[in-house]
Amino acid sequence: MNEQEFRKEVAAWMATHLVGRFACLKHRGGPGDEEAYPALRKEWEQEMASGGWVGLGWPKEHGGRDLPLALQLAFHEEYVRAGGPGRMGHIGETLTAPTLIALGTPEQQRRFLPGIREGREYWAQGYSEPGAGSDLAAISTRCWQDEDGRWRLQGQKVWTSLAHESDWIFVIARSTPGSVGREGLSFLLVPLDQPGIEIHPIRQLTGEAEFNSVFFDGAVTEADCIVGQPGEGWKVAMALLGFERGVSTLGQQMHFSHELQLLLEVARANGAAQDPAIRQRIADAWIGLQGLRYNGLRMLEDDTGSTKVRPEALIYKYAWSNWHRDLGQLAMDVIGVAGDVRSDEDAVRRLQQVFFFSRSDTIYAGTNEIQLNIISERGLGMPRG
Amino acid sequence: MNEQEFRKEVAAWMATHLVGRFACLKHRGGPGDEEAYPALRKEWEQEMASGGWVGLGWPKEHGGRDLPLALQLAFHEEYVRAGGPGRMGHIGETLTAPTLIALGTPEQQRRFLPGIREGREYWAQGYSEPGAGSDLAAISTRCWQDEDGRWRLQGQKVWTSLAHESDWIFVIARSTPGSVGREGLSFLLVPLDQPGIEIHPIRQLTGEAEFNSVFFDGAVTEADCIVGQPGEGWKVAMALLGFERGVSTLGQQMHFSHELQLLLEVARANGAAQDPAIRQRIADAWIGLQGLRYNGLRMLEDDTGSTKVRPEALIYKYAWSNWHRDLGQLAMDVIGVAGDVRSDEDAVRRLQQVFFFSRSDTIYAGTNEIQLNIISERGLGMPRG
Amino acid sequence: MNLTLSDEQRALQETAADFLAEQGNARKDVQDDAGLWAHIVELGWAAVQVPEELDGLGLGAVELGLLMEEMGRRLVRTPFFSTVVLAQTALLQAGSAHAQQRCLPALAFGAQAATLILGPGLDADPATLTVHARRDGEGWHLHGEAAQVLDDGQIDVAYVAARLEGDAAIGLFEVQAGATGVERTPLEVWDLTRPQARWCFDEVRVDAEARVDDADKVCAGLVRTRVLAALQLAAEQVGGAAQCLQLAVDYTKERVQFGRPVATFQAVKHRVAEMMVRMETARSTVRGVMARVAAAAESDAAALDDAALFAEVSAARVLATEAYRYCAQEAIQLHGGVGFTWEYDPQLHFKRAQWASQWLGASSAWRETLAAQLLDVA
Amino acid sequence: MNLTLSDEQRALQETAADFLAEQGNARKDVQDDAGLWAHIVELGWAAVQVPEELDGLGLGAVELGLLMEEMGRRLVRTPFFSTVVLAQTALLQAGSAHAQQRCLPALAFGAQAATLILGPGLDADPATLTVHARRDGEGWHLHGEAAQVLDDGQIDVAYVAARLEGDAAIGLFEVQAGATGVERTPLEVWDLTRPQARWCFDEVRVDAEARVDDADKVCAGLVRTRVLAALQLAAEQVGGAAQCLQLAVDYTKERVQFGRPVATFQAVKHRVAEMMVRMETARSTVRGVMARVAAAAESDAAALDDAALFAEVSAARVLATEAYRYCAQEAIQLHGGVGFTWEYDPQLHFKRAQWASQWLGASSAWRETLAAQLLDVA
Repeated sequence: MNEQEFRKEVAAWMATHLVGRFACLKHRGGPGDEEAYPALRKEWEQEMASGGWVGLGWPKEHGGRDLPLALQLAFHEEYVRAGGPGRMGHIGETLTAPTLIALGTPEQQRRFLPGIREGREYWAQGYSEPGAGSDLAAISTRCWQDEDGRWRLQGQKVWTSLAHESDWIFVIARSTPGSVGREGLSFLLVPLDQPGIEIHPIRQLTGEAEFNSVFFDGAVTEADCIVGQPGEGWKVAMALLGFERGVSTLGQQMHFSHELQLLLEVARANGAAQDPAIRQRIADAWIGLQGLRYNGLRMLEDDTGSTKVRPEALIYKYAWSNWHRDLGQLAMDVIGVAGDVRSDEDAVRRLQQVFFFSRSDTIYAGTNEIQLNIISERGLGMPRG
Repeated sequence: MNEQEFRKEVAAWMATHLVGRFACLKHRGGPGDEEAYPALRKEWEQEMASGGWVGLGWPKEHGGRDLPLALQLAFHEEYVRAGGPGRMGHIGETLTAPTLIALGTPEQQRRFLPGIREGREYWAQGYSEPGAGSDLAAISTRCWQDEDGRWRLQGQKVWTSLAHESDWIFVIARSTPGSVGREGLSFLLVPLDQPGIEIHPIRQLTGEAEFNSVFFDGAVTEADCIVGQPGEGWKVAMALLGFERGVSTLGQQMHFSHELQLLLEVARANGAAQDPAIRQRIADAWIGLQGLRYNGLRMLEDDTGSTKVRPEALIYKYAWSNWHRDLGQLAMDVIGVAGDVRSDEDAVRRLQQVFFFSRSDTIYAGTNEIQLNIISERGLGMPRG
Repeated sequence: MNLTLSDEQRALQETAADFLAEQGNARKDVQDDAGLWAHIVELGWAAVQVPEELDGLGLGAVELGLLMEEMGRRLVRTPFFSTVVLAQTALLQAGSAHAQQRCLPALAFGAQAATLILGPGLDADPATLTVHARRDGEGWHLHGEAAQVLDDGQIDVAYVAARLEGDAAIGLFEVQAGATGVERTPLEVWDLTRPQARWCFDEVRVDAEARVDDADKVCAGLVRTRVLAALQLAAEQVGGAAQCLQLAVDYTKERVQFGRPVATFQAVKHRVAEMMVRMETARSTVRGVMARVAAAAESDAAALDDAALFAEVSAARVLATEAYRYCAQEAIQLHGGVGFTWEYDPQLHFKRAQWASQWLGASSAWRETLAAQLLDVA
Repeated sequence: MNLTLSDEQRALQETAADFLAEQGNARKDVQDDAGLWAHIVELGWAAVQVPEELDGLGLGAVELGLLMEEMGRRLVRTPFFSTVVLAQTALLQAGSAHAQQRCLPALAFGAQAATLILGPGLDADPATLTVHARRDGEGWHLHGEAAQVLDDGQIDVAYVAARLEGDAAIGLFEVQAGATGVERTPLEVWDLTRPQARWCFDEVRVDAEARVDDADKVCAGLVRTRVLAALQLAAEQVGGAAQCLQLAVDYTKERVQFGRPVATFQAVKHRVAEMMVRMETARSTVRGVMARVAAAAESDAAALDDAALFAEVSAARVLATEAYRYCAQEAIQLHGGVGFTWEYDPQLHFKRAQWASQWLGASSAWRETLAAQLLDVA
């Protein structure tokens, strides 16, 4: 399919569907704004599903469209350009589904993929724990099998985004008592709506709560809700983290570009655009975004057959999270004293969210410090400390 | 003595003595410019000695003037303000002499202090080794006593500033065979002009060579040329490093201030002063210099009786060396394309020296990395790695 | 110049540190604020810079700065900043002798809490003032709106800089918070420790006595007020930065990751060291400039002219602003996941640091004015 | 847009890397330079961007950029940059068809080495030009001085942008290095790999044929030359930054301090990681912009207008400038004491990085022009 035509098709669909009752969703949702219209955004997921826009990269036998990377990227770009809201189904579509397609049983695929593709079932991610922030190997949530084979869980996960809006959670837990590190972990699929699970919101610095603590107190899931073999959870988790760095992160740059446009608007409107120091920093922000963009495009380079480390992939998380954090600071400096007050203006409100919420960017999914360790060890062969 | 009067006295003396054949020395010498007029600068040291300006802080019984800190500081400020040249006798006056006064024998004091005070004998510092840059405990230069008691040395010291212009060197060497770390070191005073010593210039990135490697091949010194007991060298060396952070470093800020003035001149002359980005950076440089200055003044606060760490002293080396390095970069950005060419203009030449030579500031006397270790451990009680 | 603190100054500092460690209220209920403020007044802190002849303690910038540093550390939420650092300073610098005698004792002894209204962000440039005054017989009518005023709801009075209609001049007016025509609307702010309100003046009538400025010095006096307030704000910023550093050090010593305390990682050690370098440099500068300002105030001969005062304060202010922003950001980062939560203190400092970076002039504006001094004269 | 290199491009890159690892000459004797240049010409590298109809290889920005990256890594000291990146590009962008046919083949096959003279630091703004041309019958007289010209002593010819007297226009003139009235004075430069000379023009007489520009496109063409040359310089900067990173990694793995390799210290690991982040971001951007420029050159439809080209190149250029300066500085620091010596390579890159940051526009100038595009239009 021709990319230009495909882009037009996406744009046309968005123009005719992100209207009416969905119009208020434009540019809403996403990290820092997840509390905006969650119910309506689930309906929007179903609207997208009926338009055929979920599972673009999945294989056809699993109900996907098997589109090449370039078109997946084009979709994300056009989606964001049109103001498409933050995706409620993101974790299911881009983490659970690829994991099940790669490593799940045929039964698991039949059971779970349709609910994800059709926007009926929503997923949360159970990785981090209070004692194991950036250190997955320190997981202490336990799981074991009852006599009937059903799995039980005991422990606590934190930083589970949108758990209170989700139906299922995938959990990495320790199945071999006494095991340490990467050994003895299992990867389970667990329904959230049950007596053994309590979800407590974590109030973040903005005062809102889009993360949760999830407490498992003898929570239960069926015997066949394990991905991979018992004890192989680390392998599954690592595979899943690989999918996380996939093509959908490129759509992120369109969000960033939108935020930068808002910043330019505010600067023009309030006169900050005349401040030479601000001008230099705005130019740098634009330049940094091009760096992220070309870095992302380089990730799409074909290197079939090569086993080399992809430096551009290795640096990406660190690069974007710090860029985004700096953008937030720049935005507040552009807004000036008025930034003290929670704003009703769309542009200012969004930029304030960026400033405060981007504080988490350099922490979750591997802190800056962990990222630099990984870059130096995998990218440059520096010895492990 | 009244400080204002004292300052006037210094200024008057400088105005009447830094003239004639000494006039060419104004603002010359010092780190990065040590190759300027070394012989004439030694004569200048003798001129200063006859004026009574050497050993201001030494006790009177050792030929000093026992002036309070505030007046010593005032002297350094007025000296630099008047364009006083970089001091050839610096190491002897501020390192060797205080060490001997505190820890030397009466014989050593009688033997060495007059030569220093009168500008007749010059000293070099033998600390760093090729295998022990910022790690004094890793010293491998050996020393031992002949049957007649004389000390012999074998090994290599590096980064000895002005060794080729000096008469004596103090050396820390390993006197207990097989000892490691801080144990078994001795602190020796060694004459440089002897067959057992070779001095090789180290060509630095500017193409000049104000540092040297000093090779000891059975070099010899008298039995009584040891400070402290054999094996106590570490204690002596640490005491000496304490003197190094003394009041004379405050004169350094006057040099910095002079350099910043040159930078302002160049910026005004070539139009860089109109560039808003440069203006912000120049303001920051000035601000940073005030930070150094007030930090230095805080070091002079009286805290008699307190055993607290002095944070301002702990951070000072790191703060000034990074400020100075940034000043060099700013200077080159102000100078622009013309900075490519070795300049004959005094201001531009000096600023080019700052740019290139300040690369060593963050390396010698404890690299940035070592400084940050020390600050975190001593200043904040962070655990040793 | 001697930066050594006197025994009295040390004692004041220690009292403040101890008292506020106990009573500092960023985490306390808003209901407790009035009690804290009363206690602070009782301790005499609101009287430090009021001259002895007006029943104050007659102390100076150094003492006030020591208090501000400790209050910044504990994120104290009282009308101290607006009453003492803003309103008192404005009266001292721009007020008539008569007004000083009438108003300062009440502010020094807590009979009144006050705020100051200048241009946005406390800009003292007359062109930025948004309130106008029209003469009406012996009195005045005030009209206009101040979009963001520091006002914690306990303010009794505002000192309002207003442009005089039909005249290029400006005046400083005392307006009761409850006066007819004054409408105060609390704003939903990010930094809850620094409450703000919008003040609308709808033809507010005040009498002749309410004009408190000395017409000959009001313009320069308000500029000087702004500079002196910025120096005190810098002290507060240093206190906040110091507390961020303390929080980061304490947390990383306790938190275990990869089987060892986070504080043992060299990268973490270097980050807290860098925080310390910036904070202590700012602290040295703030204290030094305060000593200089205090010395100048005591001796006419050593008095700082406006340009020199501005330059010195710009150094203190920019170093403090940047140190506080840096330390607050790093404190969040070094806390990892919990640094991002409402329950841990770094976010409180992060918001205060942002607030402080914008009021009384952003760093880039201070730098540009300083650059003009350094570069644009012959 | 696809950034994947073709097999031919990969082969060119590998050849260049291998050849220059062997022959790169920053540490070799100046006498060897002529031989290296001859060898480079033999490999066809000087012909890459010359169109096939002029006997060139007809390749584009991507291939030239790959070569520049490798040359930057090895700090090659030849007239390649001045001949190919400057002079050829100027002829391609601003030259008349006739002049292109006459001059480019000689530059492509090493019959001549050339340089380009614009304003200081290769500024293309006509107001900055320091050479003037006066019509004299059919020919011209050139007069003036260019203070710093890239000129390694092997240059045969310069293309000189000169202001036409009595006319607002400018012309591009071919001047033989040995022409009567041309005085070249080598300068004592810090970066010895990028030699410079002062060129004085004392009533230099050239004939009509020597005016090589197309008058309709000379102004825009020289601006475009500058932008395209900056992109190639960015590629060279990326190569230099990559080498600095390599030097730092290699050295810290070998160097032992405190009983262990320096590379095991976390602070050191984080510093090299930070170098890698900046270098690879710059590399991604330089390669991406080159692919975009190359694609635009092949298809008129996708052609970049001047503003878009400028914006894209500004990103590549600023990222590369800052990455190279940062990496060179860090390479010195991570080498400790020896990083400061003549004998170790970091200083060579440090000087080149400084040189490169000033020519063809400093970062702040690129940013300001970009900011005008972003902010000053409606």
